[in-house]
Amino acid sequence: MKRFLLITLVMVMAMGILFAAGEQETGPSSAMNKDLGDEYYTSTPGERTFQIPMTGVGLESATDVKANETFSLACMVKNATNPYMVKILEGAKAAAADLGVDMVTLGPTKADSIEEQVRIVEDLIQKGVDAMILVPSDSNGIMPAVRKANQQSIPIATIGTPAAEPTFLRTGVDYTKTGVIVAESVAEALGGKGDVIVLEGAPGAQNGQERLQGIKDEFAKYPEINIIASQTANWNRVQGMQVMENLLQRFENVDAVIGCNDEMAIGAIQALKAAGLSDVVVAGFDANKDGCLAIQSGEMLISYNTDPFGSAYLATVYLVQNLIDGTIPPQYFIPFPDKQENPIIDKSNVDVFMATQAWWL
Amino acid sequence: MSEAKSFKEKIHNVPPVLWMLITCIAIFTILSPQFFELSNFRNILIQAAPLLVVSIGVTVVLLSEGVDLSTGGTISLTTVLWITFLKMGIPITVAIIMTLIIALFVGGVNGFIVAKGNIPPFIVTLGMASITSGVALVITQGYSIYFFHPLFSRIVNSHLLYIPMPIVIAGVVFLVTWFLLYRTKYGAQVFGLGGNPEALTLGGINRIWSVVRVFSYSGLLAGITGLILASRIESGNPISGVGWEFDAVAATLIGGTSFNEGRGGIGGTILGVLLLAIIRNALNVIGVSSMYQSALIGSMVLLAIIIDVSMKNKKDNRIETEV
Amino acid sequence: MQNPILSAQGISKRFPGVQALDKVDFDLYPGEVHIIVGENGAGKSTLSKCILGAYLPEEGEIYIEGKKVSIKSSKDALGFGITAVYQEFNLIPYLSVAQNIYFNREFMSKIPGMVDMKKMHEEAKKILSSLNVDYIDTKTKVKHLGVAEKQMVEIAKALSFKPKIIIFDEPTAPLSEREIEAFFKQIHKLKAAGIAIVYVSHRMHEFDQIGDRITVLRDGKYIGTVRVDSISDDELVKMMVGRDVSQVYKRTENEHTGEALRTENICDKKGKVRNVNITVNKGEIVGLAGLVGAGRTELARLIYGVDDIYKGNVYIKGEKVSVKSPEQMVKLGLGLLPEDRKGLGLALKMSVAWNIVSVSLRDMFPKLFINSQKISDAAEENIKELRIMTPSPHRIIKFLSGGNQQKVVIAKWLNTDSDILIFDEPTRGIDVGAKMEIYTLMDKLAAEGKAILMISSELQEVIGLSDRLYILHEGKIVSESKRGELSEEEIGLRMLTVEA
Amino acid sequence: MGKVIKRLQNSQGLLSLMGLFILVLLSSVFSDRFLRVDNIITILRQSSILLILSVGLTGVVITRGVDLSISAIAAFVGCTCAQLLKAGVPIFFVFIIGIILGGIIGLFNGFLVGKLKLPPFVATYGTMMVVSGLSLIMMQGAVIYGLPENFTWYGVGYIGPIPVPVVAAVIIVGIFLVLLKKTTFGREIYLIGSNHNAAVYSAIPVKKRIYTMYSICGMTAGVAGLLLTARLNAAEVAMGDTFGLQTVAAVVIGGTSLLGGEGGPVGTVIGALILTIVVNIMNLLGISSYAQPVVIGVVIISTVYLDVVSKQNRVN
Repeated sequence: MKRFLLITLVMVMAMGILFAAGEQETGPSSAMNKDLGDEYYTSTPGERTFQIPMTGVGLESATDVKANETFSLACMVKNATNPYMVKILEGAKAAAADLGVDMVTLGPTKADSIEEQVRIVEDLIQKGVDAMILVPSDSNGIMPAVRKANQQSIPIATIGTPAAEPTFLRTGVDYTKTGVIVAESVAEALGGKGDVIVLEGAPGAQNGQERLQGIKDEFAKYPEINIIASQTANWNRVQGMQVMENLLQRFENVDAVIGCNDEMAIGAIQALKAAGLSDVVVAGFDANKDGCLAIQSGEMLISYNTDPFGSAYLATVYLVQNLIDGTIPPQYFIPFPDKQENPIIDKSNVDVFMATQAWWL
Repeated sequence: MSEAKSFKEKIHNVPPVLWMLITCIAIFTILSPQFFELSNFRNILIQAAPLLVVSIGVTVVLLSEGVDLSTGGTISLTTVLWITFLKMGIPITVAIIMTLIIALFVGGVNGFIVAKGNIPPFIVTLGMASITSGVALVITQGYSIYFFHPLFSRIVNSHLLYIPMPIVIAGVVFLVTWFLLYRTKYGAQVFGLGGNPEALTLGGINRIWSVVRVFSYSGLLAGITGLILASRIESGNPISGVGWEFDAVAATLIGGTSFNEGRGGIGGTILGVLLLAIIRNALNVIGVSSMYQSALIGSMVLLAIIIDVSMKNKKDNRIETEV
Repeated sequence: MQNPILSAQGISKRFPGVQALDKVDFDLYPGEVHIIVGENGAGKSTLSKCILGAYLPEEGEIYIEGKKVSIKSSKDALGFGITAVYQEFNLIPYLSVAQNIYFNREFMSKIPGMVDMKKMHEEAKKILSSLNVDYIDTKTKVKHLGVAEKQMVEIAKALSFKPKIIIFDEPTAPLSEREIEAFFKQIHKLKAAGIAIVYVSHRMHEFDQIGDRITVLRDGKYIGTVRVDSISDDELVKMMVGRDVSQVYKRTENEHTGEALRTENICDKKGKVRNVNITVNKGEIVGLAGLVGAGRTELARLIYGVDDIYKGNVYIKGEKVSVKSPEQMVKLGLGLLPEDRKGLGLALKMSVAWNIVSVSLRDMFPKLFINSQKISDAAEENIKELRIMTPSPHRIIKFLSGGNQQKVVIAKWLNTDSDILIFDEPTRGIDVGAKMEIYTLMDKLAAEGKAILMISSELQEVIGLSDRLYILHEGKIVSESKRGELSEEEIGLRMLTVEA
Repeated sequence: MGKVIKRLQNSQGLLSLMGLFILVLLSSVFSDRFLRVDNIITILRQSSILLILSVGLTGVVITRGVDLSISAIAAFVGCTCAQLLKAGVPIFFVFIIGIILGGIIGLFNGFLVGKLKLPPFVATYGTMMVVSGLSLIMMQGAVIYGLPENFTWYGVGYIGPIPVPVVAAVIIVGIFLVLLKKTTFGREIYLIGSNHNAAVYSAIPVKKRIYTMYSICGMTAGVAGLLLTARLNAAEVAMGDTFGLQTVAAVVIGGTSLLGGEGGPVGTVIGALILTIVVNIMNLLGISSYAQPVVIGVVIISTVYLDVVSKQNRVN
């Protein structure tokens, strides 16, 4: 046993030394975006003051841009199981078809695996794509891959979760901000006081954590609003329902539930219905079909349209524009949908949204 | 024994996975010109390195007639612990050693419970996977924690004599394991555990410690994998190891190591890992949509194992007739 | 004469329900081969295990070279220079021959922790060549060796300890005749080198060739120690079984009416069974003798449909059948009681009752649903009929003695309406009393008109019970004889060679 | 009375039953909400689908196998059937098709294990990947919502005060109890698991039984998938992921040995309840969802440890 310990210890040491050995690599190159100045990156998300090269939102998205040669693009999302992610892929494909370019759509086979995402980007570089749309599972985790792409001067657009260092473009929504907006509406509906339950996204998922942060930050402004429980339900309707069922056993009084996506919110609604509670305020995110139906029927208060389809469409258009003539977007983060597109869905606009702006059929 | 027969023998002894590997490379090359490029093979090797490290540990466990499903959890935990230690300002070498010792300990606990209570390793390591990944989540509170150290890029991007560092690390692990397995008495004990535990007791060996050694080695290698992964994603991610345990077991089985009698070895595992890495890489390079990838990879894994098992059965019959 | 190197006095060992050893004396001199005989269950293995430190006797003393010692583990035994070659091999399949010989005693090289493989192979080679088996490559994995070669590796392993005493437990059981001869040469060599040998066996014809003295045990009791050259086989058997052989094998006279089972030139794929023609008639017990490896069990497996027939035909009650599976053969009225009771005959985790009904279950309950009471009743009946010693039909069968387990295997088939039964080594590893009961039962079955094919290594058993006897040698039938036609010696000779 | 005690002592599930009892006791001490009727109904409802999956698995584990693909089968069947429902196929046929579909996939597993002699672990893992891949291809990432109400009744409805899935689970457990303990098929399954070779020599058609057992396991997975879909009023590819290896844990906690030949559905019921109650009480106590897997892991290991050790003691 002693000798075995010795051997392992030596191995541990050797690994330490091995890791510490080797040559220094030159730092990450960001040659592409060098000359754009600070304000390009620091521009805060807000109301857009410029025109974007596309019209419409959701499935109505369209553009006048046409590619002058068949560029090869790729779109990589976090997983292939979540309809939200699949809509991003569809948006990218639709845009590619409209623009006349090739689009490869990929995602890790193990849902949300950042390491596999890095691998996929490496493989795409190997494949020789001209530009990429990424939905990183994690801002920092994706960086090594982003740096490699930068070295090859492949422009990268991110949707939702950005890479830790600015890339060619970031679009989609700012998760923290969506959290703030929805929480604000819920606080308003509660009259500034009440007990709230939050259903979080998958553990380890950055976008979920950011959204949660936004919600917490906003509620911190209301001393009489308590987040009585905040539990993960893995973005998933089943778990949303089960967690909610359990929480209802624990708490006599619940005034509001925020699901960090509509799926979990709907799961919660099902649990609430089963428990015979009908006056609980429920809010969600993404404005997916069931979410909208729930808003229509009054079961849900509000959702935030995060338009995966349109976001991917926009990202594709910007990338192709850049490939055609080197156009740089006016700012690094172009939020989409922004106030112009009216992303906050409640009873007042849900019918219009479902008729003309939805990202689903 | 004539020359001709020994050649035939050699052909028979080539692990089936090698044929599969060659076939796959041929098919993928036809399907995509970018696949058969030196830079892509280098890419594949670098990508395969972490899986190889953890699979070697799992192979050792399988040779001892165990199974380790906790490696994924250990990997997640290691990435988180290492980065947490670094954030606390602990010097990097010390942090590495501390992290690896914890990984070793996790494996040791697995082994101890398995051997002491005679509990199926399947369920013990399953429970341990739940515990370790839970601890990783508790430490990070669900976030992925970011830290940068210049060593990270050295681990993933630098070269030693033109060989990329991840491959060097995997190579070192392979060689060390090879020596441990085939040149020390501990290695002989691994085969003993798998092939004839009775012989171990008669040889005056404490079976419990043997099992503990085997599992802690697997834990250690999962830890090293975690370090490579953390360097690759420059962060501690509480879900980074999800699914690795199954990949490692699959690679090992594809490589010809079987669940009983201590048959197999780490050489085959290299081939198994390469096969998995090549399939994944090629599907991406060819641009097969992720929708189809899961089903394709699953079928390939099944096919590889069906071929391996049926060829082994045939071979067994052949040997029996020669007796 | 010298002093004994080992002397055991008044050794007693109890197991739950059995007095395995009852005040047994035993002594051993350097350079002698001391045979321990006794029927199965007489305590032979228990005695050797006590000497080896695997069991701790409750009573009695062991002296080594005159000093009283206490042997608590195999490690202690090795310290006193005692080692063993086990009946069940203790080799590790995927290690090389050299690694197996020096398992956990590897030669260390100068680099700490590393094994000096070169030296290990050299030393292993030396031992193997001293045994005249240089053809075994020390680098081969044991898995790929034949049974005899494995045996040699076991012996080499034992010798590598440089022992003073080696215990052999049924060493020739897995060997072919040629290999046995070579093996005996090794024994003589070891004797000449002054090593004391304990030789546990029941193969009486071997004793003259190698033994010096014989100690007889019966039912755990010490019966006596005799010199090999001073006792006849009959006397020895009498010592072993405690009564006359003629009483043991009693057969009822009955008529053999019509053919029940017949094979026509059947062969298997591996060449272990070649063109075998046998016939078993109703009401007849047919013996099938032959050495281990002669193809007896393989033949049974072919007829029973476990293995695929390569060539030839099987006729059941005169009708040709194409053998597909045991299910089909059972439907046709054939049953097989396998040789390896624990491995093939019984579900050890399950109760006596479930084991008893395992074959007949679907006949008892053709409508899928079972009735536990009916099963218990059926089992009770069998238990009573066969005098199976068990506290209840629900006892887990693992805890029954070998003889009772074998009775359960028989009971399994009594519940079916099989009229052809193949008994493969029906009395292996069970005590004398149970043996007699099983013989009586077989006789009764034959009298009822069932056809029985009995495979056995115990010659007396075959001779005593069979109406007709086939002898199998290397997969071929070399002799067919009626009851009493051949003497034991003649049969023994025919088992070994084709001529004579 | 003495007979009952004796039988209990011999029963494999005694320890897990005690574990369950202690767990319930502790839970009711820790939280006064635990023993309320609606909480108990919640627990039953939550455990019902896990239970249906695990009971099917129990049969396979008794043959000394394992089936890692059941949650993938459930998801696949759920997705397929949701599409069929959307296409207007009558509910009755959808149920039949779903169960048959599950059975076919199970049969494929049985073929890999029984005929090709693959280790069940890896064979069913491969099937899992293939089946979930097929679901992905079929669904193209979509989620199907808004199923007919007479279908969702099977998931959310009540029969008297008892939720329908609970009733379904009870019926299926009952069927398995009879199947495994009271039929020739069941006893042969135990024999096969206890000693595969002895089963061959006892003229049991081992391969056929293995095919059948895996098929039945696939069918129950199909039923679980249908009920899950009805309960969610939706079908998506990842809906089985929640159950994953929990099913194996439930079976093993319930005292069914991975080495085959022992255990049974009753133990699995206890196992599934233990797992569900542990999560329920942690939620009632407000334990962070990050810490929950740690507790679950400890529960799994310690329950199985105690179970195995007590069995060994009983033997000695």
